[in-house]
Amino acid sequence: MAEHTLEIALAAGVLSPLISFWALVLFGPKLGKPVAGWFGVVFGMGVPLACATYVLFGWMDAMNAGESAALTANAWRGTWAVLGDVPITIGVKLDSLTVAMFFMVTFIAFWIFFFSVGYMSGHSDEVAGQRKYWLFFAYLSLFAFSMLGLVVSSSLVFLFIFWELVGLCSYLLIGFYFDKPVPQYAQMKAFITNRVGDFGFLIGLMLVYFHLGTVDLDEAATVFAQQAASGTGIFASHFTMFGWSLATIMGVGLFCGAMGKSAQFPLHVWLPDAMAGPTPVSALIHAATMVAAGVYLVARVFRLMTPDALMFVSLIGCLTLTLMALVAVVQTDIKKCLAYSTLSQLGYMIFGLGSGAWVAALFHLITHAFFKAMMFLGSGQVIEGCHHEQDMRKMGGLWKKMPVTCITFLVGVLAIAGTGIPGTKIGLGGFFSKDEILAVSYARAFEWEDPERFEEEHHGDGGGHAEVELTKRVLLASDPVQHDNDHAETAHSDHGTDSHAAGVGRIFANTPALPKWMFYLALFTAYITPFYMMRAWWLTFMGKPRDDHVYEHAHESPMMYIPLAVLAVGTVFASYFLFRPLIADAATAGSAASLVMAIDGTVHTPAIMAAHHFLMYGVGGAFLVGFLLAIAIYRNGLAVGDKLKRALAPLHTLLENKYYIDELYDIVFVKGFLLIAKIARFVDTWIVDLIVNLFAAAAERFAAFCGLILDKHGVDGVVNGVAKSSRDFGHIVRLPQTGQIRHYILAATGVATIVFLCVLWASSGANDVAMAATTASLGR
Amino acid sequence: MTIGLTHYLIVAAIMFVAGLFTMMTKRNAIGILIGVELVLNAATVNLVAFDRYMGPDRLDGQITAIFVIVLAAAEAALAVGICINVYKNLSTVDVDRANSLRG
Amino acid sequence: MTNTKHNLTSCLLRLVVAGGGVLLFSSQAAFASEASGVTNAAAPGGLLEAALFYFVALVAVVSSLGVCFSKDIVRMAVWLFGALGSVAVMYFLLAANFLGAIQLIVYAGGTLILLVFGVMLTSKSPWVKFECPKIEMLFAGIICAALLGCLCIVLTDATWAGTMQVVPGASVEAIGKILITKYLVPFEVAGVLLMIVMVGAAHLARQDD
Amino acid sequence: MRILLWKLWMGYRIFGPIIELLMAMFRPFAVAMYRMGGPIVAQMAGMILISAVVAVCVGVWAHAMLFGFVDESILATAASAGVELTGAFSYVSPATWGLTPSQIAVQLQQVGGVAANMSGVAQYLLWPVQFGIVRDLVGLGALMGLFNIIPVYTIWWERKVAGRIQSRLGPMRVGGWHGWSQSPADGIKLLLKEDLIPDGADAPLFRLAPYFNIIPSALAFVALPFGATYVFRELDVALIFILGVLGVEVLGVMLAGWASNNKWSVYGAMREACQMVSYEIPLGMALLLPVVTTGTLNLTKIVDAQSGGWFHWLVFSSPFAFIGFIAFFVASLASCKRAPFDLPEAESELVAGFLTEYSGIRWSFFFFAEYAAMFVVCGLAAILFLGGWHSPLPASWGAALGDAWYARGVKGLLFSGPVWFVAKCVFLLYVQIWIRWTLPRIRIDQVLYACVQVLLPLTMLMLLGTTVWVWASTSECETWAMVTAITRYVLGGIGLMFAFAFPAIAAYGFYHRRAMVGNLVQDAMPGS
Repeated sequence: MAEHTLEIALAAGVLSPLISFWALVLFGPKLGKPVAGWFGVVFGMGVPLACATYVLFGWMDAMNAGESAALTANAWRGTWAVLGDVPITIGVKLDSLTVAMFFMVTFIAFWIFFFSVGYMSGHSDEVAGQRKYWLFFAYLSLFAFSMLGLVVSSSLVFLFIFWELVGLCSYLLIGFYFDKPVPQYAQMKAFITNRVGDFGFLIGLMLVYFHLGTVDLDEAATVFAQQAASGTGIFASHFTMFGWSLATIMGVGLFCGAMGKSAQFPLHVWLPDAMAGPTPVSALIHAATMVAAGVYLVARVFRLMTPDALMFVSLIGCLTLTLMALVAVVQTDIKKCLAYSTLSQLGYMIFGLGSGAWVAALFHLITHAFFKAMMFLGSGQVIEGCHHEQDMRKMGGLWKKMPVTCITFLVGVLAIAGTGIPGTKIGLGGFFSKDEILAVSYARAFEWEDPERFEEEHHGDGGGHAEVELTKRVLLASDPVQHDNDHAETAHSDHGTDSHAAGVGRIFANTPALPKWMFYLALFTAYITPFYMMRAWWLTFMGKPRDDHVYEHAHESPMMYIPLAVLAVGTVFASYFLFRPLIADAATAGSAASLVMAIDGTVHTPAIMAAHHFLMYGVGGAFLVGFLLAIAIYRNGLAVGDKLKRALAPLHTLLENKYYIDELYDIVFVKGFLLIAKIARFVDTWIVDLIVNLFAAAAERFAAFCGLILDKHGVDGVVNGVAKSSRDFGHIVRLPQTGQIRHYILAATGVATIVFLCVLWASSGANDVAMAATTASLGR
Repeated sequence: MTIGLTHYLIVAAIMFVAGLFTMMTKRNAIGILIGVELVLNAATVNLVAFDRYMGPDRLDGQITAIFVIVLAAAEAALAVGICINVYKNLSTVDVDRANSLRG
Repeated sequence: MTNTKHNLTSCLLRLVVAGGGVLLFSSQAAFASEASGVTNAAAPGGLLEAALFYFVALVAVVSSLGVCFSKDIVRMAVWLFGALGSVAVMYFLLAANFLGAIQLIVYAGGTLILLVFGVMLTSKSPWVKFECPKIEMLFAGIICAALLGCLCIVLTDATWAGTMQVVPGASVEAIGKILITKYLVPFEVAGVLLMIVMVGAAHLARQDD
Repeated sequence: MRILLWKLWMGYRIFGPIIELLMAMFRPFAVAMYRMGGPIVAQMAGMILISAVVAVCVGVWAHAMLFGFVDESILATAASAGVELTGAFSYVSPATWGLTPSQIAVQLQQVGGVAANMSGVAQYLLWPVQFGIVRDLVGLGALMGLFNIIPVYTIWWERKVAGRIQSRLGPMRVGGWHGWSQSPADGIKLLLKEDLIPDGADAPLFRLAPYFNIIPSALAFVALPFGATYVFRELDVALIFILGVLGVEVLGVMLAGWASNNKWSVYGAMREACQMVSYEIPLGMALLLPVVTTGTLNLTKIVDAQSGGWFHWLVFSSPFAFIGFIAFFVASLASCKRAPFDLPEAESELVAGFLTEYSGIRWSFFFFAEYAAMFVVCGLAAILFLGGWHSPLPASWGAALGDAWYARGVKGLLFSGPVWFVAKCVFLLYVQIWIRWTLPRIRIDQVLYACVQVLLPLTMLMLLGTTVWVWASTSECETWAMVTAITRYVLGGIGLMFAFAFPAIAAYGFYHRRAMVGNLVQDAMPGS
């Protein structure tokens, strides 16, 4: 294979959507309604998909031939600019993860573009007529460009640039129906919330720039590992915040970006609201790709994470996955329900990464992208077919009208629920990925108490297996600050095991039970997920029609269900055999030389085996439990559900209002400002004014007393005299203030000249003059 | 006949003073602008001359001169825009008439 | 017939002047070629350079004074062109070829046109003149003369701390390189500034609704 | 000093009248000569014109060859003496390296292959050519000559082409063969015309304005290379120097419009200012394409980068350069005030725009400037995009000829020389004229629209594309090299197609000219 061919193909795949964007912006109106859409499909995504396919096969060949490592090492990169001493690199990150992500994004996005042609043909004229049609595809193309750019960037700076571009596209697309108020607020909310996260990202980026001195991902990781080993650079800093060292803050900062984009717990509020955008956008951006960018970022900066930072990641992921799954249970809007499910699944991924399940989290990302995109498209189909009815309570029995949608949606439900036969290798995507995340977190929670034993098991047991190499941890050193503190306590330091003991981190070291609780929460959610998904499916497609009007209109169109079918097939087949090996391959480099440990769930160490056994009995049947529960409750419509709702009224209200987080933000941030303003106003009105008024009243009385007697006769004369003289003086003083710029210049130059003359005068002798002039001129 | 640094500096000084004089005595806003351009040019001549005679192997003077030229161009564009706006409001570019903010 | 005679001779004379301008310019360009690394027999400090410098300095000084003392704003602009053009030639003499060309493009081809354009847009009748009070002229004259005197005294007496060696002129490439390495941040800031100015100028020049 | 001034003054007092007297005597003499020589010239006119053109070509070629030879001699002699002279050599003053006639003779025999007995005269003839002042004088003469001849004959040619396009003959009477001396005759007429200055005009500015136009366009020739060694001054910033001096022309037009104290003139001036200030930007951006590709502002080096024949011309180097060339040509039309951008003059709307009040020689100065500027921008286009003075023939054919003196001659004439440069310029000039007499003038808002919304984004895009292209070409990747090669040949093929189609269509039109008269041309074209 010729050198750099794959990079060129990747670059072509990235640039083609950009060309499509410009072409649509410039010539969109001329292309007209269906043509602009097809143009977007072909150039915005068709070409990248072709490139991605080529790259995928090329990469597979290279992997089989054992050339992939060389290709990764030789991947093109150059210096874009040098800022200070730090080169700002630009380049292509060519490894299995990129290839897999690139293919996943292009494949899903292609079918969503395809779907959009059908979807927008009915929707585009709602706002600004034909104009919006091509604009939609232009935005989609720009999004594709930025997302693909994000995936292939090898430098953090370019990753950040594309990251922001992605955010911009999200903003533009959420508010696509800009004449309605809801999308406007939703787009602002998304944008502002993302900025909060990006601020953290920027802080992390600056720390990387200043302390690691490079912005290239690989180089940064190398430098980070070196600094960790030698305790220099960022590890030499004794700055701490919340008990975190600077290195941890760097990791947390970088993760903050992911928190915004992947909508993790405190910043998750924008994602459900973003469902106000067109459905293909929800499917593409807010389910499959953009939100996955955060997970991708965490995977990429995994090597820059300290154990403390990773624990934070894990905690955030765990909170998100549990809380959002519970909210999903009570949602009645079909898209909102999917949105909360997405949040929960993203929480799974982040939790997985935080627990060290690098492979499993990314694998889950890809499987999730397939089935969630498909479900969103299915919901789009339903909404479109039911005349923009989004309330599941008004649907029901749609399987007769929309068989393909119904079946594909069911496939998605099964996949997300993790359907499969426990103990075998038969199952849908979610079955493998979620199981692996849980297994790794189990191993992590229960085995890490005794890291030495874990180490022995990992190394001693699987010495012969090549795969064990994946699970290596080069360093488990914690922060040097931590190191110093613990040094006195843990005397044995020969093998670096003291730092192993501190591996959980400084804050979290005080809460050893935390990983276990997080594992239990994730386990619990594994039971909830099938329940709410089956609830959504059942309410929508099964049972009796609950609203005749909606039912009458329901229909499906081939333009829109072809992508559904394709993605369903992809969900069923492609994932485990295609993507799992690719990501496992990427894990070698992706987590090499990191301070934290990446654990491959398929490696059959005793710990992982134990986890698998536990899970097989613990959650193997979870999907059945959830399904049956959902069917039992909603079999005959909403009656049972309503009863339950009344029975659990407080809980239901809490969940229905999403834990009042939006209200909390409103109270703290919006109302807080208003409150401050009100307090200020109160102070002004009642205290300051009162004092002033009191003084005024007193003065008035006093003046009334004095004025008639003293003022008229004695004081006036004096005052008028003073006033007149001061007025005259004022006139004199005002004279130079002519308002004429030339007078000011005149005055300034005059003064400068006089000073100059004085200096010349003061320095006697030619040499002194010269010296004075020289120093004055040169500023020495 | 050797031309040294001082020669350039004196020419620049004359231009500088001429520019100042222009700024002091013109009532036309654009006239003042022309004076400013003259002053800036005098400054750049100084910069380049110092660069030539005093800066071995360094281009600081020339680069600074380039930035000055850039700033001067930007300033001229804005100032002409302001002049045109003043003209729109007052029907003249006489700076003596533009005294609404006078104290 | 007398009229035509006058025409013919004056035109021929002017053609000769134009040719002389070309010659002068070309001879100065000979120095400028030093910057491109070409060996040059007429080293700096030679007679031709001195002659050219004095000529250009004369033009610069006369033009500057013309700017000061002309009443008509368009004539001021023309005098300014004289000053700017001679400064450009001075840059060539100082082996700053790039700056010279930039000066021609930006000042003579851009800024000056803008100024004249501004004049045309803002004068009601061609010969409107605003005169400054005589007393101010007097003050300004005294101050400027004093300042110039001081400057000249200092400049002629000064001994400079530098090497006073004529350094070889830099090539365009060197300027370009230093501009995007050492001076990258100012360069970007200048770019942002130009952007802001563009927006600002467009805003100022908008039509009132 | 006073004595010197006094001497000068006295000299003028004495010689001034004598010169004027001589000129007054010369005038009837010239008329008589013209009356006598006129019939002869009229009969032989075609011959004279053609032979003059050939003579100019050969002269230019021989001139360039001669200079090149002397340069080589200096280099060779210096090398044999162990001194290394570097850099462009054509106008280096020989104060350090002067050759003696005998050294030249040696070089003639060694390098030129001239027999010893033949070099006797040549060595003394060649000796002065090595001195900068001699070269400058020769070059100055050539420059002034060119600067006079180019506008005069372009005007004549334009009138002929305009006539043909409008199905008439154009000037036919003055000078015989196709009215070839129409323009010189017009020039004499303009010289003799009264020099009017309108009442209320700003007289000094009115007089000054034409010089602001004509001197910059003459200055542009200073840095414009006609051949590898045939450049008056080789500047390292030649490109932006030319751009800068051409930009000064606007000032002349604006002053002319302003000083005329005429409404139409001011309108013309304002339009010129608007148009030029906007079009300089896309023009400059398009100029940057070759600069980015070759990495230099030196025109000679830019041409050197394009040597090797048709497919190595920069216009074919990338699709961006191809489109950029077209954008450059359009912007250059606007910067020369040529139709369809001739708004400053706009005879049908503004009488004659800024030229309204001008007459006589001043009026013709503007025209000289305009046509000279046309030539300069065509020259820039040829240098930057069309390979300058290199012929389209592959350089390897030239290399096969060897190195003898006659081979050099053939190479200078056929492969690389000023003749080719002039030919390319003349072709582009023809395209400009052709466009002027084919396209209608567009409105000022359309002009600005075309600049700001079409040309500017286009050139920016092309600049970006070229940058990426060049940057990609530095990667030394085989696949990319293949891509560039294919692009080069595809674009070159398209160009070649045009190059063959152009004369073919012209020949077809000429053959069917009778059928086309009185018809729309497209009715008479094949396939209609």
